[in-house]
Amino acid sequence: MVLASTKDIYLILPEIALLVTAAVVVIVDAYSRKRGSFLNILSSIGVIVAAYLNFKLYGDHGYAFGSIIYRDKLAYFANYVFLFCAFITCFYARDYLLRENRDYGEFYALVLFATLSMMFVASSASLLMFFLSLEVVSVCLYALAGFVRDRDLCVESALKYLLVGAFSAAFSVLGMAMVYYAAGSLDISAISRADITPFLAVGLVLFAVSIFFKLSAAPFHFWAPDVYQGAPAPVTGFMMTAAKAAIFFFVVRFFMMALGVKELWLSVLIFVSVVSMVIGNFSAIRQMDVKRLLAYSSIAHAGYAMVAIASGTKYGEVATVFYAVAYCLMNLGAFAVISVLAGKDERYVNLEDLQGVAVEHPVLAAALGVFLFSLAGMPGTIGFISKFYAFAAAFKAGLYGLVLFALINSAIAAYYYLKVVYYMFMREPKKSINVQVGVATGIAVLLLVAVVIQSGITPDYLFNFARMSLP
Amino acid sequence: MEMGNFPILSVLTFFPLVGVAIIAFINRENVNVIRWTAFVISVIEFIISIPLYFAFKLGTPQFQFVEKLPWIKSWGAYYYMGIDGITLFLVLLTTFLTMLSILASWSINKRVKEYMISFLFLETTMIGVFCALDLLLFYLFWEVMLIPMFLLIGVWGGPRRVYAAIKFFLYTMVGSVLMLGAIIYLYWMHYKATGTLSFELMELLKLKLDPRVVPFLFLAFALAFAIKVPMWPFHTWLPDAHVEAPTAGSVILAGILLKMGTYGFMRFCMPFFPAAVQKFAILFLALAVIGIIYGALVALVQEDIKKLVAYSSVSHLGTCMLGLFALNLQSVSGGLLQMINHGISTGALFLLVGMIYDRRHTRLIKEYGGIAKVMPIYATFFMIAVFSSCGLPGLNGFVGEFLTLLGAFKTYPLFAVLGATATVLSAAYLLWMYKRVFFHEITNPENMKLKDLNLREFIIMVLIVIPMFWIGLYPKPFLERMQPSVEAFIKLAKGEKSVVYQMEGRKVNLASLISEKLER
Amino acid sequence: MLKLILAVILIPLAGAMINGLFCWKTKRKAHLIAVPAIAIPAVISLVLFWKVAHGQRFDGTFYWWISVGNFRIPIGFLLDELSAVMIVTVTFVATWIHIYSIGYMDHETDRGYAKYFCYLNFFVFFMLTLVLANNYLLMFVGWEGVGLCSYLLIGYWYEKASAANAGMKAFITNRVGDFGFMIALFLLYKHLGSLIYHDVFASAHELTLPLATLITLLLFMGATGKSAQIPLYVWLPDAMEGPTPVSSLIHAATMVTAGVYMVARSHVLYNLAPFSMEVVASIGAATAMFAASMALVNNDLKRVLAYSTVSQLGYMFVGVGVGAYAAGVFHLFTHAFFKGLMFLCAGSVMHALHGELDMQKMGGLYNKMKITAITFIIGALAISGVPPLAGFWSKDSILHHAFVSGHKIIWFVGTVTAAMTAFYMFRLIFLTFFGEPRDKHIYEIAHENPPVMTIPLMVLAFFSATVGLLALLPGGGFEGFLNRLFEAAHHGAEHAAHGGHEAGGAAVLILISVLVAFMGIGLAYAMYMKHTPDPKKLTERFRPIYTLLYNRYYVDELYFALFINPTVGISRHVLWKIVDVLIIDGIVNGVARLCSLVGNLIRKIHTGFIPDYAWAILVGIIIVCGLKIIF
Amino acid sequence: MIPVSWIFALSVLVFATGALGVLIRKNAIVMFLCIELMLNGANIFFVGVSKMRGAAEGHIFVLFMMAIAAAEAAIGMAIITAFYRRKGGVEVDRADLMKW
Repeated sequence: MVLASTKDIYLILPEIALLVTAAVVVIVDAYSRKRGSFLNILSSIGVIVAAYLNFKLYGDHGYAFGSIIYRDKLAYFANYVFLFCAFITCFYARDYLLRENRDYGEFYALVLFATLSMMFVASSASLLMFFLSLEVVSVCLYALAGFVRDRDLCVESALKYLLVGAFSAAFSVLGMAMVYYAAGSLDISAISRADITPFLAVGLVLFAVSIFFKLSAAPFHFWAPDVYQGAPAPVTGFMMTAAKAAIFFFVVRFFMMALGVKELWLSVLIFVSVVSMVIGNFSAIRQMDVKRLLAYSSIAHAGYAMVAIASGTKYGEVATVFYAVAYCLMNLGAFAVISVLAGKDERYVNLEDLQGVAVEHPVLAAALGVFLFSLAGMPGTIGFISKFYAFAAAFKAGLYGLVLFALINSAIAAYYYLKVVYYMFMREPKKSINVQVGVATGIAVLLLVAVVIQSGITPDYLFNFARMSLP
Repeated sequence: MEMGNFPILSVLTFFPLVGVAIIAFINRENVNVIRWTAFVISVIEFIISIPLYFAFKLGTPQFQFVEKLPWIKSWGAYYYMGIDGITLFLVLLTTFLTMLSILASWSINKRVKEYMISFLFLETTMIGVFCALDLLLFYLFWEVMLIPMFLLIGVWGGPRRVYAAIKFFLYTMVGSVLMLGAIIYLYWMHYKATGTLSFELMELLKLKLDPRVVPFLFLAFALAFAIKVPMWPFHTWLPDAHVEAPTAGSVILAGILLKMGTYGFMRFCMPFFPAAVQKFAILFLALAVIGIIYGALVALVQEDIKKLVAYSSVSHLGTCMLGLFALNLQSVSGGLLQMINHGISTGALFLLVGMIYDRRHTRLIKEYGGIAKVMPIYATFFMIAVFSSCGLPGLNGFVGEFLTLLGAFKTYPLFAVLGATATVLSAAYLLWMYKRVFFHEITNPENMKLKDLNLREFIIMVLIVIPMFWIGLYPKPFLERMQPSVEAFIKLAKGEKSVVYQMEGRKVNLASLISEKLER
Repeated sequence: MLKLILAVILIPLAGAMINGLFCWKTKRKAHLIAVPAIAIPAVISLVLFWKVAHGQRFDGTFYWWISVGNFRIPIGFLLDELSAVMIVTVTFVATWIHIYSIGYMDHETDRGYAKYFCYLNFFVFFMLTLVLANNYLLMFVGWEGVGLCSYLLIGYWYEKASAANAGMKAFITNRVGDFGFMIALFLLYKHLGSLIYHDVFASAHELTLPLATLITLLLFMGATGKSAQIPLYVWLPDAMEGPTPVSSLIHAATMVTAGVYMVARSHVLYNLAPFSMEVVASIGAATAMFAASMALVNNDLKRVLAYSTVSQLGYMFVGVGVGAYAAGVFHLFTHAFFKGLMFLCAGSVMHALHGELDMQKMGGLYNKMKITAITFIIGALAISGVPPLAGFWSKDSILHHAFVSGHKIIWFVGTVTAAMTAFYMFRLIFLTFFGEPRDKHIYEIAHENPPVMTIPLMVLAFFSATVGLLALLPGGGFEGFLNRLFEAAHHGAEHAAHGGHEAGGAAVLILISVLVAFMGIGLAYAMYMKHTPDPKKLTERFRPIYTLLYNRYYVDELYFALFINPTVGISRHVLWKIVDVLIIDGIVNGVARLCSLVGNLIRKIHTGFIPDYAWAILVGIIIVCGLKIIF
Repeated sequence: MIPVSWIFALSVLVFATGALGVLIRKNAIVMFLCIELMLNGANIFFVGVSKMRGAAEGHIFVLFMMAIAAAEAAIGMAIITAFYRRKGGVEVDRADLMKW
């Protein structure tokens, strides 16, 4: 028996590319601090190489390393999404890090490590693989959350993330053990074949805790506002998007495709979805910290996505995947803008501080406006397309009540997005905010704006891509 | 006039965006350049829209100038544009009022660039709403329209602008999300029935729906549109939005946006669910009549001129709704004409109020009195607008109002009689206001030195007064263009689905056109 | 013929447009446009009248105005005996009043002068549209149009609060009547499918009795507004705030008679509805007496004339109400001359006294203003029904018809009113022109007016004296001419009515009405020239009645208390402040506030304390497991 | 041989002890240790099931788990140290900047 065949290695080439890049980044960083400022280019190139490899592999199906990794179109599609998030993050984070005097290579390395783990999350065919890669992602994110280690908020958010995250992970492990006992294996295919005994069901629920946790779905969301608020803006952007997307892909693979949602999960999903929407939206209404506001909004978005998941149909799978993509694009953009607007040490994250930004920085404000309207689900942006399809899928599955609830919720949600727009556009500037927009950030933001709007008006390409990625 | 293959509706819809692009590259300090650019763009837009009137084929209820392109293929959504007798004048009204509004926005000095960008963007969305024949496309324009209007009210509005803007936005949004739900339902029902995905109006009209669900769907649509109209008791966003919006914003809000509600009833809500129309006719007629009387009574006691005009809109739109739900040729034609009339006359009133506000920065009636002496031309135009609004024969308001009530009387005499009280009440609140503002001696010294209209304002008013007389004296061109579509609407709303629209023979396809041009 | 009719209608419009659009150019010369713009149509009207007299009629369409399905309304004109009489009256009286205005309005500013003539021409345009229309809707256009001009002209001196109020009151009161008019039109359309006279009258017999009654009553409601009958007469006295020539033209000679015209025009419908006829006649009689009683004690020169107008309009409605349409229109015709004349005389007095209207301050003006006084006396004699002046013929004809058609009470009321009319008119004359000057200063400044004002007086006086004689023309005279129209549809409903001056009973009636006229004059002479009985003592004696009359029965106050104040009060305090702001908007904002409140509560669960978060996860797990196990 | 249910009971007991520690203690280090306890509780069951089935999977899994736990501990200690530096203590109620 060979430890790993060529085929195995071949199938994980993108990950290997990232791994190598990360290693190079660390080494370069270690030996030459001065060249640190070009690390973003280096890591971006690594991401592009990985994407290229992913492109080359696209269509090659099959298991790798026994039965723990399964590569299919969904996995490759997911890889694109993570790579895109990583690319944007690495690309613009440099401006942020330079401003904060934290231009350390670890940042890029951690992002790359996290990304490659996410890629494994999305293609894991075994709960073991899923859990391991998820933990690696988590560890990277713990570190990233506390990256600016002399900022109180950062440290606090890292601690909260660490403790609550590990706590919920422990439940997952227990759940996995129970599943292992009941199903005799941790392979997804084996579990899907097993009889559903109450023991297995409870095991699966316990296992799902870390999924709900990572999705920041209520009532497992409590860490999210604090962590998202405290972590450095680019990190928040990254962990809010890529990490969640990874979970979404796994959910599609495991809960929707393998297990089937209907009998097993419907009640849980509806409960979680409703509670997430309510808690997320209502908590955001009075929120004044823009990062925390978006954190609550992300909780609500988890609820909306859960609506699509609850439908459990083929449409639902497409909707979930597409929702994940849309969600990534919008939030990455929003946090990219915030990372600029927040200023040195992220002091200006309160809405009061942001008031009247539009007067001096109309383009920046307009870009944030686009992302916010997209989050609110205004037509013409990708946010609408994704939300529409998610609700349509659930509607088709007959979840009328849930959809109605979600629709009303999204109307309520519009309020707090408007509130941000109101502060930016409709108030007179209190003081001049000294904001320097780096070239990289500018490019990243404009790119994201373009994608958000383009995909909102002609979503066909992206949508078909997502749909094709599902069997 | 032969239009050839010219995709006039697309050009109309997206031409303002060209203006947006141009203005985006003008330095924000060049305020006058920006203003003139915006104005010229809107004038060109208006000129482009004029051929619609002449090339419009009479005697057919079919959609004209149709353009159909695949849009979101995987959803079966089309970029499907076309107008009929119902929308022809709404589109013309849009281009016309936008032009005047931009001309009336010279007094905006704050962030002119953004203002003009918002305004032109708004025009795109408004025309889109009226032209879209695909429900998803319609919904797209319908919702996106909120954004520029939200900004117009919220950034350039009065002291309580933010409250008004957010109220406007959320209120509309609440209505439209339910409509979205209903659209999704129709979409799936159509899929279930035919196996194809489609948002096309004509396709969805063919659906046979479960009679148990129809009332809910109807109400979901109706709520969205009723809020927009606004029907009593969903009207309270209107006074706030109107009062706080800048002049041009109020004009567009009253002139165009409210029409989208009534238009929605005509195009979607009622044709889709004839069974529910029958069921709820009395309810909606009652609400319409309550709106008429209530709006008028509340208008009577307003202290702010703009608020008065805003409540008068509630009353006038009630008349439109009365006409629509009475469902006969006269009432619906009247209601439709009344929509145009209201756009013109209330638009004119808002423009006028804006002009005096620019001078005195107050709209409270008690601040004025005796203005007629110092501003005779202004007073004259104001009087014409007032009488147009209260339906004096010979001016536009009368034709619409009379037809509406006449038709309504045929089917629902009681409601028509109650609705006709508006003629008394509208005269009361408008003339009382006019008296307090323009008559009496000038008591407030600040009013002594008011200047009469300048050339720009004079031109605006002359332009807007022309259609008042035109419709009042010779409404035939309007009515004859509306009639086939109105007839088709009535048949649809009465459930005679045999008269579903057919596609026009010739499709204008933008892509093929471009490729054709390239080949030459 | 269409061209001539169009010329009659459009020339005044053109005049109005020129003066309206170029008022800063025409200025003082506005009358050079305005007067010909009326005089030429007047001449054309005579031509048209001539043609009609020779049996020609016209009913044709200029263009189709509104056309939706089977609802088709033309801008079309009907010229027959009735409209021919009307246009001659309107243009003729209007011409002289225009001329008179040149002198009367000479104190106005340049722009005001042009504006005045613009409005005046505009009014004539609408009035002619009203009478020449061949369908109800176009009549309604004219109907509302004259209302508009009335509004504008009453409020001509808009800086005076009373004038501004009066204009508004006139328009809104009229709108109340028009409401009824409109409903009547709806009914007509609904049941007959047309609003064109020709079609309506041709198919009118299809109407059931209740329907015909309802329609005619609603039409009459319109008439009560326009023609100032009970209960909507209240605007007319206030309308005297306008320039006096306007009162003369609009609020005496022409516009206010539009209601009578309309009822006469709709005689086919009224003939179908006897009950409505009774109502019209009764309201007419009641108004006649009611208004006359208020005129008895009023001291305002113009208001007395205004009440007199209301009263005389009542007579006209009595006429048309008892089926004597021709008599009613005849009275309309003669009234136009003598009441127009008297208003112009009053204007002449006012002009001479710089706007003074209180009769108590006048007296003895005869010496200063002979022409005015004499012409006024002619007018007063005419209205009092002294033969052979105009009023005698027409009023007597109405009373006669009332009597012979069996409306004895109405006849009695009419006769008493005739006495009252004679009394208050001569009270006015004696107080104004005779006796001792009561205010020296006013007497001092009084002077006769220039010929541009006195010539119209004399012309109108001449006609006031003589037009009644038209009744003696062969072929039934004036009424016979009109009855060519009314008879055709009459079917003998009122067979004995016309030309009834020959019967013996008729002679008695005439004698009675002449007698009461002289009684009224005599009483006025006794009271105000000889002071026996002394009016002051009488006033003391009948203080409550006097107060009631003097305060116009408190009707205005009553209307305010019953309708206007409650409407405004309820609208402001209930509908706006409570229903709108508090309840509806309160709910809207309440929902928003509730969301905000709930939001604030919910967000408080994120305590920031890590063990709490762990607890939450534990609770979540329990709930989720529970759900899993239960469902 | 000890029945699986006993092993499960033991594992849950250990797990619950750990969870209780997290829920009631305020010291970050103690909490972290309690989480390790929870993980190990779960690991016991893994090993037990693996033993029962005679398969190696469970054992391997536990090894991975321990590796992960070690990594987590490393990063965890780093964070707690940083926290200590900024706040002067490791009690979690010192983390009170962010709430609501």
